[in-house]
Amino acid sequence: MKHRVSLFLLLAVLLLFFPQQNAWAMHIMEGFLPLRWCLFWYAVTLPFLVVGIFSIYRSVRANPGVKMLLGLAGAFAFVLSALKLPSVTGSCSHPTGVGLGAILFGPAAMSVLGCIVLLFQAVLLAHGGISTLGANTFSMAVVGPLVAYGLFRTGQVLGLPRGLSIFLAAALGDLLTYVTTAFQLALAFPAPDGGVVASLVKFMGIFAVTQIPLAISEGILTVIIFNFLAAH
Amino acid sequence: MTQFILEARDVYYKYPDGTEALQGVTLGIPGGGRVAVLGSNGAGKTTLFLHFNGILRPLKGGVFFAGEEVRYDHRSLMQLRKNVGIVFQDPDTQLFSASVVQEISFGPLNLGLSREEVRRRVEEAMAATEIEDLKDKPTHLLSYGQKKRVCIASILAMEPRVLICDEPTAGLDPAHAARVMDLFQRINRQGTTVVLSTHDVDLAYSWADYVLVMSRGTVVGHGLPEEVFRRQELLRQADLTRPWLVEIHEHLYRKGWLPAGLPAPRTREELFDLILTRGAAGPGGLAPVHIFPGENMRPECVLCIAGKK
Amino acid sequence: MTQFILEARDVYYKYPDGTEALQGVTLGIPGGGRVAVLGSNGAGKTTLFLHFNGILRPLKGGVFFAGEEVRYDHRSLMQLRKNVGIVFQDPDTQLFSASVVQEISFGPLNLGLSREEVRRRVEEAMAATEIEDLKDKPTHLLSYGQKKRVCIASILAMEPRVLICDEPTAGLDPAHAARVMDLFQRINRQGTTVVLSTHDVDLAYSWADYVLVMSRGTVVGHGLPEEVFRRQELLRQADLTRPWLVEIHEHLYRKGWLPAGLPAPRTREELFDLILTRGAAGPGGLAPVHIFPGENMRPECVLCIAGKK
Amino acid sequence: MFKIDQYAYANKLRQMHPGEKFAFALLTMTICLAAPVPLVHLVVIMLMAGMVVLRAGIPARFYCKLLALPLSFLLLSVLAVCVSVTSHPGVPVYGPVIHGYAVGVTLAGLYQAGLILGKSLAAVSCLYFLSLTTPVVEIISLLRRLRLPSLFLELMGLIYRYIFVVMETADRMYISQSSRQGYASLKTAYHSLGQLVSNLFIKSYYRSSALYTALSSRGYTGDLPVLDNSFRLSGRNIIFIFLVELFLAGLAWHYWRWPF
Repeated sequence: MKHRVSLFLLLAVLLLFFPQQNAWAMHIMEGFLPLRWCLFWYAVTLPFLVVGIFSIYRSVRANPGVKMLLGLAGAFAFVLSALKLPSVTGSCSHPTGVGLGAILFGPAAMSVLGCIVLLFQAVLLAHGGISTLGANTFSMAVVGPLVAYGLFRTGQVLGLPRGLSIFLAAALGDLLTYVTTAFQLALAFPAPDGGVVASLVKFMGIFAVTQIPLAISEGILTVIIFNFLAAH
Repeated sequence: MTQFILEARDVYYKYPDGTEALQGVTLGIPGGGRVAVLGSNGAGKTTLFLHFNGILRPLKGGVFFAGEEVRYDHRSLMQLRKNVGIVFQDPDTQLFSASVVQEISFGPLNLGLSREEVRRRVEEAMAATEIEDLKDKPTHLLSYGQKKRVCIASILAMEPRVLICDEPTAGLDPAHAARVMDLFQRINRQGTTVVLSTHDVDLAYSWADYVLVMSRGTVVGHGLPEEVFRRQELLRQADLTRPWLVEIHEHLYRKGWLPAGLPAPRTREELFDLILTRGAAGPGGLAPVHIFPGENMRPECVLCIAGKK
Repeated sequence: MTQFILEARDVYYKYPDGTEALQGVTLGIPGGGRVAVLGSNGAGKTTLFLHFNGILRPLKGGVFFAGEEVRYDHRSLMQLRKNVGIVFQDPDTQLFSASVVQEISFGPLNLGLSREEVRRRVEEAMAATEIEDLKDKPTHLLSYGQKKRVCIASILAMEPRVLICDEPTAGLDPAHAARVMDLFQRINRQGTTVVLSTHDVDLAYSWADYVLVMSRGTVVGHGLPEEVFRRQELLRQADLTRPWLVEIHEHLYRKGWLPAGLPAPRTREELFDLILTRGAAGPGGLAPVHIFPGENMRPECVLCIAGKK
Repeated sequence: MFKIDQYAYANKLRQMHPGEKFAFALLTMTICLAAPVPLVHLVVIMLMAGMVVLRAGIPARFYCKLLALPLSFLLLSVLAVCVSVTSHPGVPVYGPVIHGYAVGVTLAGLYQAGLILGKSLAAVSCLYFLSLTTPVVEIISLLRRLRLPSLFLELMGLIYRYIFVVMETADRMYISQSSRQGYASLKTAYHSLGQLVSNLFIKSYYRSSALYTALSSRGYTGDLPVLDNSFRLSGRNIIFIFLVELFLAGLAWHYWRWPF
């Protein structure tokens, strides 16, 4: 274990010299996953999208204005992810909006909106990709929102202070998104010695340094946003 | 150089999307003045203002505040933004806070002032813009004209030496527009330099004491309003029209109804006064004061009197 | 009653937030007319327009199209929206598609027309608004004025009998505003009733053939422009000013420089023409045509000739 | 606002049928992903660069910058792939030994990393070809012809349209805040950004209801039917695409496992 720690430190030092750290590193880029894993994650994500589309379809039937609301919400989510977030480490990064979106719109709608937003990030900003869209949608628009929404609801049920449950939902939703990404990468590229588990440790180690402060930043920001929203 | 509080010297700017917004702008804003920057949509007015506040940095050339070139380090920017305040065109994108008081205190608090000082400034700014009664209202429930005044108050509270206002009367009805222009008059009288952009030539002509005309990213003309607005070719080039007052005065004067040697009137009232008292006199001579028929007389009577004269 | 294509009879409306936007509005829009609805910010112009299109339903009173009261069932609404099109003030809240062609085709497709017919209408609307060259551009790369014309085209393509436009010239510089007004002139000449709201009295005076003045949720005056704009008390009440042309004409006429019996000029050109040809004639008599000194003469010469006259 | 988007509307391949561009990009990408053949990847990178720069007329400098964009993710991830930690002395590892564990790079790891690097760049080139030459509007029209759910596509269209509007609003808010010193320190920056985001959300909400009103006045009752631009299929292009894909597939087949 000790050795793992020293490896972690080694990589941490390496990363400090690395110029660009941002949340977009969480998107698996085009062509990075082998074809069979691309198809696998598309297949895994599809049911969630279908459920999301049907749930939206029902809402639009009841109130046609929901379509415009979701359109603006998706645009808002995209813009949010393009904002510069001042990070506690001093560098700049981008909020994911995973927690915020999940709490505001619910996880079902978020799967569809998230998928579209990720597609536009690939096409307009060259972050992520088409072949990896399934995998990225799964981590950012399925797992993240589900975790965030679940935590927020649990916090409400347990009677935690609202600020704390929002913070936990946003920060952990963010963090689990990244864990999922690391898991996807580890599955696709198991280490020759130690297999998937060793590989997972490596990927987590590399991204943890950047993602933990980011998750905290995003948690704080989400709490601030909800305070303002409550004031309006 | 020293009489200019703000200066741009050969400023070039190109937006990341490739639009060449400023192409060698050189101009000076006289301290304490009432300056109108005229130009059609897309002439570069807003881009220029963003340079005056240090939001944009020129690709080439320099911006000077009170004779000193703006360096783009933290301290220099703090200093500049404290002294130059911008009111943007769309009030909706400027108001964030839940209440008017919070909104106005945003700028002063960022300057790191004490709570008492901030409170004093907020109250003063609200008094100047006559919005004390809106104090606790949420900003999104205000009318357009009220929002506009809250925006101006939020800049005034920073007590800038130069107040820049982008299209202050756009979207306002005549009565509200007049109130806003009155407010600028008062602010200017207290020593603040006021710069505003507009495409309303009548408004600029009546209000400003110095006029800059922009077209396609450069300054194509500047000077006193009565000089600038006489240059038809310049106005045409900048897609502007001539102010009513200038046109009508010129026509009356050409026709011989108004004497030469008098300055062109700057307001409607001045013009009508001129017509009333000076009209139809010989060139240069003093016009006799007519006994003017009152508003309540029937038009025929007016005609008879006028006809007999 | 039958001469009105749109009518509101004693319409009351209150927004869910409690704002009483319309308080007993009764008015009629003459078919085939060019109607300007004037009023300050918050007078209720936009709320009224939303009633004409069936978006809002009056709490009390009724809206009539072509003499028939609007019922708020699906068929009646579709019928109304087919015949009455609204161009909203902010193009960004109206354009939902990034493609100009898609945007314009949306309305006609909702009318259940065939694809060929829709394509024909889209092309006609683009030709009428002179935006054929924008066909391949996305709406987010268009200028404000271009977006505005796309909005107008998207309504024109529905071939409505009444075209309503909310503040068509707000935010446009004089050159672009003139182009938009020209467009409305052409649309009207083809038989479409055009209604627009504005607080630009000069524009309304020059363009409209019927004027409605609103203030605080009611209609406070209506009639021919030359009548309405003579009523100073009415304009003051509605926070409006008098048009330049009316003021200057009245002053010149009172002074006796312009003869009576002639209609007030409706455009700048008409006024200047009047000054040139009719000025200083006796009451009622035909003015002699003066040989007018050209623009190139020195002012002194002009004065001499004019003075000697 | 986004350079890629601007080029999509103004490039020399704008009038080519979007279906042809779409098929060309996706088929090539699939071959790249399926074939672990560095030569194929290299050929595709060159081919796409040629198509984008020479045929579509995108400036080479801009294209190079774009290619460098994903490098930070790529290098990080590739590092994770090729660095191994092992306690088995048999595996040749180049790197320091810490407490009996060798931390370093194996030859196989290095090869795998190189392969991923090439493959990713090739796939990214295909993505760039599509996004630099084909406007999003046309891609959505194409997906409509491919019978994707219309609700999904309508949402795509709305989101795409309003990304630009919301972005501009956010931009203006940011400028207005920074002109009032809103981002002068970390504390005020968090405060300002929080205000910005919540305000942006509220604005977006109001905008959505204004949009609903405007569309209702044009007869909206739940569907957003639109007319698509029509393009002409070109026989020459189809043959070209067919031949290129055939060539790439053949190359992949022949050099499978090359050079080891």
